[in-house]
Amino acid sequence: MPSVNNLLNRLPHSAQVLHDSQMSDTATRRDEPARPTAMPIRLIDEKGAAVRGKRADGFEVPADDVLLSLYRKMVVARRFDTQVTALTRQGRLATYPSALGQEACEIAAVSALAEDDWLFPTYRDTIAILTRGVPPTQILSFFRGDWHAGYDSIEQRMAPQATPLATQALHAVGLATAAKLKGESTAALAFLGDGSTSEGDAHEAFNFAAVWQAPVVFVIQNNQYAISVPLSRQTHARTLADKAIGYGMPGYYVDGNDVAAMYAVISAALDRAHSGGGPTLIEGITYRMEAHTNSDDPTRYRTASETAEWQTHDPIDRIEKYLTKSGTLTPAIAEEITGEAEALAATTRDAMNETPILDPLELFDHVYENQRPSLIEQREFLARELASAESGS
Amino acid sequence: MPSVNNLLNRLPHSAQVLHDSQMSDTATRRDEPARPTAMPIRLIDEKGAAVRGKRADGFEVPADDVLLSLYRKMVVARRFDTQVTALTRQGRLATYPSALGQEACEIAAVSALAEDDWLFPTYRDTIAILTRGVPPTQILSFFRGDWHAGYDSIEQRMAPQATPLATQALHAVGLATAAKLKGESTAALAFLGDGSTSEGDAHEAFNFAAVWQAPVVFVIQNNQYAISVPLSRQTHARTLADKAIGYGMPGYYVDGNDVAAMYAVISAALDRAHSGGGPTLIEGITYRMEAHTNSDDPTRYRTASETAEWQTHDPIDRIEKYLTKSGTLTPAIAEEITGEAEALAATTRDAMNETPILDPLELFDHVYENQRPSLIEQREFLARELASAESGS
Amino acid sequence: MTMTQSRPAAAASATPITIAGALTAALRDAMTDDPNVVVFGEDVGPLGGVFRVTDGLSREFGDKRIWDSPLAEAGIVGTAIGMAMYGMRPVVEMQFDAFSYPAFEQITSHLAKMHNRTKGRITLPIVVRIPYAGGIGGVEHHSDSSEAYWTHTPGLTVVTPSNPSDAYSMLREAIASDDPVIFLEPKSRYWVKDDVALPIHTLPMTKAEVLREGSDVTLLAYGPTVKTAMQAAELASVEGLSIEVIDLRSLSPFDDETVGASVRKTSRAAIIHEAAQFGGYGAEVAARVTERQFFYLAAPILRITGFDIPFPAPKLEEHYLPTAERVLAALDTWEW
Amino acid sequence: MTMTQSRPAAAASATPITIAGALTAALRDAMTDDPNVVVFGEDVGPLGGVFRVTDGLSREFGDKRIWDSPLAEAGIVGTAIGMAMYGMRPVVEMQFDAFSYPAFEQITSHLAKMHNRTKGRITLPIVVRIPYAGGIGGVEHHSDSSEAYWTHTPGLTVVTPSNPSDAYSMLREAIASDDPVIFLEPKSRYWVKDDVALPIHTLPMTKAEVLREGSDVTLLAYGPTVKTAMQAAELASVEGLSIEVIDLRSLSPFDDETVGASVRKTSRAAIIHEAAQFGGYGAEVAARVTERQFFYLAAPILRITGFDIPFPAPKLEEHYLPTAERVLAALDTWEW
Ligand SMILES: Cc1ncc(C[n+]2csc(CCOP(=O)(O)OP(=O)(O)O)c2C)c(N)n1
Ligand SMILES: Cc1ncc(C[n+]2csc(CCOP(=O)(O)OP(=O)(O)O)c2C)c(N)n1
Ligand SMILES: [Mg+2]
Ligand SMILES: [Mg+2]
Repeated sequence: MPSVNNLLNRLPHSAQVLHDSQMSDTATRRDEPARPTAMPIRLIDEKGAAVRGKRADGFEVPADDVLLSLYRKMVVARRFDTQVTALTRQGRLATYPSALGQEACEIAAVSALAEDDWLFPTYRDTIAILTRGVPPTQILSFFRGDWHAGYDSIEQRMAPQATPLATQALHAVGLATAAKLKGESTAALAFLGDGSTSEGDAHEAFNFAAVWQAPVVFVIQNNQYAISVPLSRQTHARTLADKAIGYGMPGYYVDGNDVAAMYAVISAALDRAHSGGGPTLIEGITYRMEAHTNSDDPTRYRTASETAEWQTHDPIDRIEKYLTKSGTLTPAIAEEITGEAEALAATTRDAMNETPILDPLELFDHVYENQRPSLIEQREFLARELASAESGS
Repeated sequence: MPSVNNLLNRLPHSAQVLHDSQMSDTATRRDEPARPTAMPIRLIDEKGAAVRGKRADGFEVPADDVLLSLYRKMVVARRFDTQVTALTRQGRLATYPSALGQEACEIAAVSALAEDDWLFPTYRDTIAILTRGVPPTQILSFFRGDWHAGYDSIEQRMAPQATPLATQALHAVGLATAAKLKGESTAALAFLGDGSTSEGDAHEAFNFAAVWQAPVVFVIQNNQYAISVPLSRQTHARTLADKAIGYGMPGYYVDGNDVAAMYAVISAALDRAHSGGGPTLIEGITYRMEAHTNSDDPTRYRTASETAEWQTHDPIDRIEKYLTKSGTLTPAIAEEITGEAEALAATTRDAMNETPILDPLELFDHVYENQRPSLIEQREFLARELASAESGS
Repeated sequence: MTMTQSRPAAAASATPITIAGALTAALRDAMTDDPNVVVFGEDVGPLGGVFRVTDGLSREFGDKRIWDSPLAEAGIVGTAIGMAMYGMRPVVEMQFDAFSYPAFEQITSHLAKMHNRTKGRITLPIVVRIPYAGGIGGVEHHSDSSEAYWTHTPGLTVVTPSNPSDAYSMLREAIASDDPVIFLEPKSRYWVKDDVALPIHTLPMTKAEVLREGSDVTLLAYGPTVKTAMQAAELASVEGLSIEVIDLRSLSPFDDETVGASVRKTSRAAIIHEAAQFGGYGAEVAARVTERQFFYLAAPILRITGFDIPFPAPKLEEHYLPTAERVLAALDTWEW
Repeated sequence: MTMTQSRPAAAASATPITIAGALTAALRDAMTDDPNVVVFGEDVGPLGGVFRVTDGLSREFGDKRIWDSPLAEAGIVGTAIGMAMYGMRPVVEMQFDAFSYPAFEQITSHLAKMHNRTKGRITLPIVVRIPYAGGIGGVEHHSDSSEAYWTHTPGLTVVTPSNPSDAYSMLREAIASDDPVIFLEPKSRYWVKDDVALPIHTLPMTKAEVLREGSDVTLLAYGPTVKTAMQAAELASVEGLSIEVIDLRSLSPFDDETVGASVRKTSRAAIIHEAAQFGGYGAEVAARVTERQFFYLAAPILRITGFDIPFPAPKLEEHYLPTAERVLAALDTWEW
């Protein structure tokens, strides 16, 4: 059983560094964790061509069947996302933070996970949860406002979607550490937004993960904005991936609209996690094409031309081009995928057009595992009130 | 008037980085902030010899008169520190966290400050406050337990000593930013311990400082322990100074027992701060020779031989050797300094042997600037209680 | 909403204004009057805040006076403290109630204590604006009522307006105060309109206000529940019950005088709030009013509050929030 | 300290043990019984914690079961939550009361709410140990009583032992509970000794205990003030006043039954705590007991508490802390 405090590859204690003033400047450099590259790692460019050489940083384009599967999921997920945005505009949901434009990050991450791995999503990552197999109604009951969490976290190995920013990153580190302590190979993957990296909890999560060498992968979806606030007001660093250096963990700066690159880098990080290699920090450069949520007004803080420009870097476009060129994506398959996407959209519409039956008395039933008398009293109070409203009407 | 959000030297927006896949790997590298060196910067070694070349990282040994002044303050401060530790053992003070062994960091930092600059000290940094000119009684009233803060923070331009770890770093950033907004050249210097860098507030302070380009200098005194917890349980990074990279600010890894190096690096950082160059993160490698506080038992977590080993890197020894060799430190001057130190120790003893007269009713007088009726009532309650105890006895 | 008699009748230039609009006006006027007033927080700049309370100020004053900070609440409060130490008067925004919790240590251990620990040498004239409470169908963490955490913390002043006039006047007073003020904005009431002529000075922010006079019961409310109390009073009057409604306005300090006088007159009182009941603000109100007026009370002080559960999801919040009907039903439980 | 009649007389093997020692024993036994129990926090490893509550456990169980975490309280609670999601039962330590504040968001927004938001699918069997309150001459931030912050937060269970037997029994029960428990340890009482035979099972941790029977007044106390209450009762008995002393033990839930029965008997009650009075735990006690027992009460419930000021510096804390004399003086303010 590995020890949480058995630190691998520790540097010589700084005391020792001090002792030997004859030491050469490089003598203390060890095999350092991978540092983020100068340019974002990219495997497939906007024209659908494979990228090799330095820009690929040693990573390889995944096989066509893997890419086709990623493509399929992205298309389906996007259709779902636009459907949910539409339903929200129609008032079916209380709110919906769209991931339109971020499909490469979302789908790559969730597809790279092993079955036993855990995902720690935010409010932004609904399509990742969908892609991992949760039925739309269960996911959307949160945004519809039925209850706070709609799917079975334990069964699905996915935490409820986190709203308080960066808090979930610590949960991921804890869970990964527990797995490590139990000698199991489960890893955890936590999504974070660019803005969330400013929170103290993000720092504590990165640091605990590195010190405990927890099998966790942090995927920062740098979609350029935290609501209205651009990245330049969030950090002065060259990249968010550079933060990895300050924790002594590997960091990767990746083209987040390139699903091949995201998948390759995240898979490698998960491999490392599964085999005791500790945590990884990955930044995917992407863009939120939609408003922050339906109640946001992006015209107040960004230009239409900026959004249009990003449209040319669409994550689905380029993989579509690549797979079409390679002959893997045939018109027949494309049609089949569209059919799948439309079917899901229809199911989702139908599900959201139903009015859920909610029991207000359930409000009192889950506050504690050990129910307390005062809550039973309050439950009875509400029951009486509901009954008298019923009889009164 | 400079704008807080007018970000200097911003990198090209990551969107642009994405656009041009033809860009070479190095094209996006700008003039990056100084990165921490491989070995701690050192200007004077343990034998009292000047260090040149790479190890000095371009810094130069300060002039002899500066060094002599630093030496004098270190000797006086150490005498004060040992005196206070002794008084604490005798029960005169409630607690005292000694800075024995950390004099180079403490004195270099406080000596590098301009008169208008602000210092944000922790409980550990009593000797820095002393060296900046606060009378012993005013400083020690905190540790004696008279009141929470004993000196006039506004007049002295020093915040009260902070106990909640890393919180003061944010105050320093705020104050420095206010000065910048007002167009004044005031800078702030915040001390932090190695352990405190793990707190979320440290991260937020570093990040706000970098984004706002605040004129602030963070001096981390890496004394190897947070109470009993060694640095290896606090970070997995090569150095704490490396954290600077993740914030896009200059970082310096310095021999914290070399007062010349600490003074040179901090002075340069303050120069930068005074002239609009933004924040700096400095790590000084040092060692706490005493227990964490008088109620700590270091034998539980470190060996006597480790402490003895560090004794050979004593910060006063080497500067003494250097100045003696150079002829600047004559026996006469040494004697004079000892006299000064002993005089201060005597004053301190005398002061702490007096019993302060405290007015319990003052407890109610400073909670608010606008006094409220309920506190006047409570004050009267205590006044009556005190009066009846008096008359009862 | 019936306005109090003590509030001046709308002047000739009175125009309809919302609570949000009144807050914007207060910020604008304070920023105009004093160059040391600065505003920062998450999305308060070009966006104007998620509730648009800072709408237009960024264009008007520029980014040396109002700007978007990095996304970190401890950082926001912590840097505000440093700025105040250097003579500024920061007004910061926590985007939603529950997102003030990361700043809890900075607020309780520093903001609240700095004046006391330095014997007043350092004053922290800081306003922490917090949109609070429910009623807008927000998902989890967007509807908390956090007032009891702040009111239990010595050193803080905690106030909450319930109408546009007070929103303006109290925010101006909070910004002008040399004590740190937690300024709770009832988010479900942001869009309530009154005819108001700005600038307006209402009662001092530390005073409660009798909004409606009555002789049988004193209903104490604040922020979002003031409307509930007024509705209940209206309904009750039909049944011949005369209810006095007091808008507490200031949660810390508590206006013992105004409330005491009312309770001595009516001999019955109830307090209404959205927060959970256990250890909620109503506990202090009930305890202190009982302590002081015990022999005037004909019945125990009632607390009509949220249940002792986390704030519900949007579709269930109607069952949680105190309503006028629930208030009246509660008054019925007294033996009369 | 007079022990209650309901506690079994010390068995043959009873030995003198402190609260700190009893807590250590409880941790040791829980760790022995269940491999999922892990302990971490600041300095809990080789040092054994600054109060030595984890003394020796690191040597005994090794660093896979108990270890020093990085110095960050949100990190400690946040990672404990993740561990609990994977089947562990973490017991974490906040080094001093005020240093739990950085963890406030993790505690209120996650630890307290996870069970509810997942309809019980995720349980968080986590114990957050917090040494609290004053009386040890600690410098600022080392003597806070934070209980009211936690008891107002639905989803948390909050308990506090006042003697070695309860320290052992309640900590075992807290660790065994599937609900998150804030376990408040009265730091000024760590070194109080009783003769106890471990392991011991006292009352369930959610029940209050009548420590001393009496007929004239009910004194409610918890943690550090239980001793104060017992002393006051002793002094009062000399003057012929018969005081019943109840150790609340559980702050949330509150044992209405035990307290109600006592107050109906005595018709007078007072609550003693160190925390500031305004919005303190005593407010809830006074409010709820008054609500339920109003017509049995001969006088308002008294709150004998700290003042509404930040906890004083060491040399002045004696004037802040409630004493037996202050309790008796307060009882004298009642009209009898
Ligand atoms: C602790 C906390 N503070 C503030 C908020 C309000 N808020 C919700 S989303 C958001 C922006 C988040 O930006 P980012 O992390 O980049 O994620 P994105 O929404 O872009 O995916 C803010 C400020 C919150 N949810 N939690
Ligand atoms: C927020 C907070 N958590 C915990 C503590 C308790 N504590 C006081 S000093 C200390 C260790 C600090 O270590 P470091 O930052 O390295 O400073 P040093 O004492 O070595 O100078 C701890 C844990 C505290 N004061 N504040
Ligand atoms: Mg973002
Ligand atoms: Mg240290």
